[in-house]
Amino acid sequence: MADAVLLNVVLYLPLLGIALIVALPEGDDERVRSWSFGVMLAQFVITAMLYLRFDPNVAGLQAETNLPWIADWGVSYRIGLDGYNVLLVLLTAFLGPLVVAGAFNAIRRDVRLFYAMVFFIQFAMLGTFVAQDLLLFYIFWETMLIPMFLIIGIWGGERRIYATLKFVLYTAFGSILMLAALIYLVWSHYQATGNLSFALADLFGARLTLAEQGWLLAAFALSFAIKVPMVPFHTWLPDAHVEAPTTGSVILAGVLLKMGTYGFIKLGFPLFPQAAQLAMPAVMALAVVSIVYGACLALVQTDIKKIIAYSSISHLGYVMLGLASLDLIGIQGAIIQMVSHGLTAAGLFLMVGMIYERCHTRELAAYGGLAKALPVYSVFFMILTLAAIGLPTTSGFTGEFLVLLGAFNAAWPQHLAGDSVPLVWAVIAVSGVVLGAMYMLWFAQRFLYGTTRVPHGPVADLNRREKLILAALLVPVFWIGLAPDEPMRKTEQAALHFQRLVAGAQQPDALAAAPPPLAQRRMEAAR
Amino acid sequence: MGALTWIVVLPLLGFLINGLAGNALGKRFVSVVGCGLPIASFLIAAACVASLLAGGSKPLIETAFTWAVVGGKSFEIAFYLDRLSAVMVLVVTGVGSLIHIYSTGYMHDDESYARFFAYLNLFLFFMLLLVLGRSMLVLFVGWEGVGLASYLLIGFWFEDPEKAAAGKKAFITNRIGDAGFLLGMFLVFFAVGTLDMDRVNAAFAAGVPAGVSASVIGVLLFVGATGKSAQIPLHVWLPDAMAGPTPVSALIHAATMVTAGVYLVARMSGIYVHAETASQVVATVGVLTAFFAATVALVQTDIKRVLAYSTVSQLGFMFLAAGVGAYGVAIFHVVTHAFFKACLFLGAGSVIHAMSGEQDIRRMGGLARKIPVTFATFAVSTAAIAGLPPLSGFFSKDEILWFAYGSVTGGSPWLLLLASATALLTAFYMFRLLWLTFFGRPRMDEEVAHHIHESPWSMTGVLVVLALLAAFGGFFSIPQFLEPMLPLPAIRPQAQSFHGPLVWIATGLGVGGLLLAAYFYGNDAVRAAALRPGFEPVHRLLSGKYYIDELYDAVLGRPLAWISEKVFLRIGDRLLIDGSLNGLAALAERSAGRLSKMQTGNLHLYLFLVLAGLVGALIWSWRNG
Amino acid sequence: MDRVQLLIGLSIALFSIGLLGVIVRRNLLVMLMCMELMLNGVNLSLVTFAHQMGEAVGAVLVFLIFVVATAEIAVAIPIVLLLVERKHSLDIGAYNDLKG
Amino acid sequence: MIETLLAGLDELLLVAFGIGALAGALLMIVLREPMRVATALISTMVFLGGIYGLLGVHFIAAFQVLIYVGAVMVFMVYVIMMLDPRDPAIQSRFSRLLVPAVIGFVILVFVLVGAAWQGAPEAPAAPRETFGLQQFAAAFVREYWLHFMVATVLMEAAIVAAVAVVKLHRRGRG
Repeated sequence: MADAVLLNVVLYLPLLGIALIVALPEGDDERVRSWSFGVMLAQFVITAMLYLRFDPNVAGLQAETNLPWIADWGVSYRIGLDGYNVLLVLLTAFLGPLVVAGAFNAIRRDVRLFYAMVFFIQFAMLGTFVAQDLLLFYIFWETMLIPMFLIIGIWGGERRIYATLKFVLYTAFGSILMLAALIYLVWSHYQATGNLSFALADLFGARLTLAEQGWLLAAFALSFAIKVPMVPFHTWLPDAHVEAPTTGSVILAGVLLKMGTYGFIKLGFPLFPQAAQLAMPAVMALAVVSIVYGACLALVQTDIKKIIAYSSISHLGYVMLGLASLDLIGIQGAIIQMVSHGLTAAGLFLMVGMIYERCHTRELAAYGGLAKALPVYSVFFMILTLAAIGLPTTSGFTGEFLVLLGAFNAAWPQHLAGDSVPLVWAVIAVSGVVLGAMYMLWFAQRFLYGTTRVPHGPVADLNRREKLILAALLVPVFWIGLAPDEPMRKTEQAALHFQRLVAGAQQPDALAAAPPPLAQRRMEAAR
Repeated sequence: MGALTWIVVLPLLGFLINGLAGNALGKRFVSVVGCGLPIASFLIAAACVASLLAGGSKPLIETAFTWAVVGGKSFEIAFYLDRLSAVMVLVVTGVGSLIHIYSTGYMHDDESYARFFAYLNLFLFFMLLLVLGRSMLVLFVGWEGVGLASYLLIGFWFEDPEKAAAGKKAFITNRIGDAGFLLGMFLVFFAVGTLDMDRVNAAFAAGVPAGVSASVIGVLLFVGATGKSAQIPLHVWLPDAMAGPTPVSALIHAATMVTAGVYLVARMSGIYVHAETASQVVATVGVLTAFFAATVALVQTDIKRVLAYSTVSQLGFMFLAAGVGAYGVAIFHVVTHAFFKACLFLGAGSVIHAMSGEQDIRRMGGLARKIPVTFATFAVSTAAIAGLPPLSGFFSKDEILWFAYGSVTGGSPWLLLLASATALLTAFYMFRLLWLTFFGRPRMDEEVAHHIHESPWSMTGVLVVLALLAAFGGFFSIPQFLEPMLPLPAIRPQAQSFHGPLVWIATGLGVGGLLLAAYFYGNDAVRAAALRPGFEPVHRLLSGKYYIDELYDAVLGRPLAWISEKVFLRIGDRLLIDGSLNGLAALAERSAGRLSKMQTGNLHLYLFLVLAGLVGALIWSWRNG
Repeated sequence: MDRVQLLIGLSIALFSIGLLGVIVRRNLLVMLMCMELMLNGVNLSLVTFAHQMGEAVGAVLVFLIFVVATAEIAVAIPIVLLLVERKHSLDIGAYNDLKG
Repeated sequence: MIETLLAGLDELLLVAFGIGALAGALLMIVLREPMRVATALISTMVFLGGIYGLLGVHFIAAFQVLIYVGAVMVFMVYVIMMLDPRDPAIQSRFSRLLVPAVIGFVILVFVLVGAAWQGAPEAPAAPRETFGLQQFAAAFVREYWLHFMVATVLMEAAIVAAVAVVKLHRRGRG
């Protein structure tokens, strides 16, 4: 009960934060910054408490709040923590203070509005993660768009309008389809059982024909795939990243992209297990294509932010690969990889922001030899880079290793059974490790090594605030890298749940027992 | 924490102290921490080995913590000390400590002194993880970690783009191998359900598990080994890696890291004994690499590059031994090679130090009397690598030749022939190096010649110790020491009688190489110079290292960049995806433009349309009642 | 012809005349008043049905329509004032800013 | 006798009021001056109020007169007086769409009336007791309180909006 209250406090603290900074007098930017930071920090502390109190052995929801909301439609206000979201909630709350602190210097215009937007998006993201009701999830999901739109659109770079439009159109397009699918799902569940409910727990057992599942999964999956983003729905991401202010990029890479993969693991696949099973080879193929394609494109970019953006596509491909493996190790790895990418990509974008504040360009060719000019910066950058390409002892390794192990573990028996396609994908994915090293080291080499070239230089090395931000970021990077046991135990029940729902779904028998298509039932009802 | 853990952790402490606070602490403190902790590691390791032997060779196992538990399978961070890892850990910490001490002299005037020692300690930490890890996972952590340390140390002087590029090349090439290693590891995990190598070996001892093939695993793991140990086709990084400071070349690219591949094969011998094909691949690649690298070494003019190719060649020898089943012999050569090659590299460092940074042997000569200690130790080590008895190299190389010919598991005359030719070439190019560097007429500038001086005692002392080890190291009979866990293969019956002659052949090869080198390069290399015009194309091919770098660039590097840039970015992203989207957007805009003509702005018309619509709808609904 | 039919007919007539007025008259204020007439027509039908069925729903709706109508006129009048301020005309023909 | 006469009177009055309302509405279309149009509308409204009264829903009748005639139309009249509605710019009374609109109007009436006649519900045998203010109030408080509140909010928003628009108007002028 106390936990439930705490979770609500965590969720609504950002709104309180908005109220606080709006109440502050205009022009007092310093106070806006420090108060925002304080609220975010408080949020993180409470979330950390919740995380510590989270019992890894319980399979269902914890810290649950379940109140009727729109009772007539079966919509409830239901939030809670489970293995799927506990790490992501922690990640979101953890990045909050860092995001706020990272923008202390960069944002000089409309500071109050800016932090209000950061709080707003924090609220929406947390809400999306903790929502256990489909409609509630959808509302939070859509709400996220608004502050992101504003953050990029107001504080963004030169082509910000183009970038925001692309971002919003892409995501909104996916969302509309998801909304339609969601309503259809609830409706047909209601038709079949007479229980009108948007609660996820009820819908997991919804009985649908394979064709229905296929269409619904396609609608959900499109929405999520755009958010991930998976090739070929990815082109909004580099533009959005390049035009977004640092904070926007950090939130985007740190948490927002995880919405897509979270959607897949929490909703997309478990809601439509039979169709998901059949779709897995395609998902796997797309995931591997994303890995390779993102890496290849990262190799030829000349804009620092674009390199990291394309690397994100590649890294999130690993997450999808882990999910598609349907192997417990792979699923666990996918969850860890989500968190890991959140940390490293957020860190790299923060660091790009730091150098951009100093040198006012993101053109890679303008830089060189920063290791000499900015040694501390370079050390942090190198560590984060290496964490991103999955060097052992960092979180990236844990994620990639488990994902690849899981993918291989799932593919080899199929290979023995005569189907070598998954094995080929797994092997290509492993080779993605090489590509990752290529683009990241190529990047680091041109950026950090060679003759020293610092635009608008000489510039100061990192100050204390920046060092603290990055040092704080490295703590979980190494924590997950060195001792992933603790976080992985918290997610294990969820991974088992996912595996049981998706991999355990009966394929052919279920078909016979499934109810007839909706149209037919409606005709019968009409008679 | 147990003793094994301390062995590993101490260098890490050194890394943290020197890395975080080094610049503030002063060079003396950095030296004490940087050298003291590895030495402490060495002492603890020695004590552990002693207790291992006292305890009847029962392996010492120490579990540090559980890394992760997934689906009932647990990944543990555990350390494991048996005879094999005992040998490796002593070499790593022992030679490692010596090289640390040497570095205090060599790097004395470098502005990044603390950073250098931090990296060296970091390397040692990962190397110890590699050799002491019980699980393949820990081994892999060390495996990648030493790659990282090597990357950082090769690119230590990162202002020079060429050196940074060399570091990158090393890392990426290693990663290619690592991908193979990963796949092999996954397959092992699938087959056995654990990555603990003692358990894996035990499982394979009971027969190859269902569903996997030992040879596939063996080849995959060997792909990893080719990356780390610079075998064909992934050997390209090692010569470039000589861009790093010389002690680094000695420690990483000669004595320890590059032998990790050999260690891996020996460690996983439980798999390789079932994998005939894989073993053949190992032996073949090994002997080809040995021969190929030796030919390239013939014409190199950079003192460190000659040594680098010689390292590649010697590693080939080790794999040859491992490939024919003589794992103990391979490890034996690892050890002796660590001694003499470390000594050679450090000696080269001393030469470079004396020559004010000059590395080209064409501009050396006549150094023997000016830097006598360096010369003496260098000469001893050269003789050792050439295989002159009774120096250490003779013993290990002789055994390799013997098993390459005689082993029932893959030994053949062809292997012997190639290996012998390589041994001859090795002796030849090493003595060529010795001659050009230390004998003959000095060919350097006046100014350089004026500055030539013997290195400080911290460097020469280390050289002397290593030279002694290189001279007498052959008397530690490692194969016998390892026999209980890595039994040597039986000898083919028809080869039995050949052992005696082979000793003479091996000696003859070494002496022959020496004499040939003396003939061609004595008297200021006039004979070699005279020979050269007749072999111009061959010489160019060898100097160009068979143009393998260029080949890779043309076959892999450029196509990748081309596909990424031209196909994926231009056609995929910009044309297909964004193009179709922008096309859609443009279409919408155009049609919207046309539709907007309907908006006359006349309110009455709108309202009339409302009326018309209303009427229409009513009529329609009336009709369809 | 019974009473209900009569009243419904009247309500239809009022609504239609209102609509006709909105379409054909050019004076902004007259158009507004015609809209009021349409609302009145609807009100009448609601009251008639409520009366016939003997239920209060229709009346409640009528009441709410009163509120809406009042609100509408309260907002509309200032807007008209603003528009006239800008164009100096009540002729709806002057307001074709939305022309595409 | 007198009862039937009274009932007949009732019916007669209803028809008379209806004709009055219809006449007012038609006048609204044809009259040129906005003030006269307003007068016609007011008369229509009053007639409608009479019809409501005859139907027995007195409070609606009262509201009709109070709110529509008393508030809305007075407001309207004020504006007409304020704006000098004899706008010389208005050349013709009717838009160019007069003919098609009239045709549409005729069809609409035809269709609607036809629909109403065809689908008219069977009148209950005996019209139930007309509800009074009491039932109305009770229904309001018990069932429709939320709607009422929403309407209130709307009203409030409208007032705020009106004030805002006027303020804008002032600022624009000043």
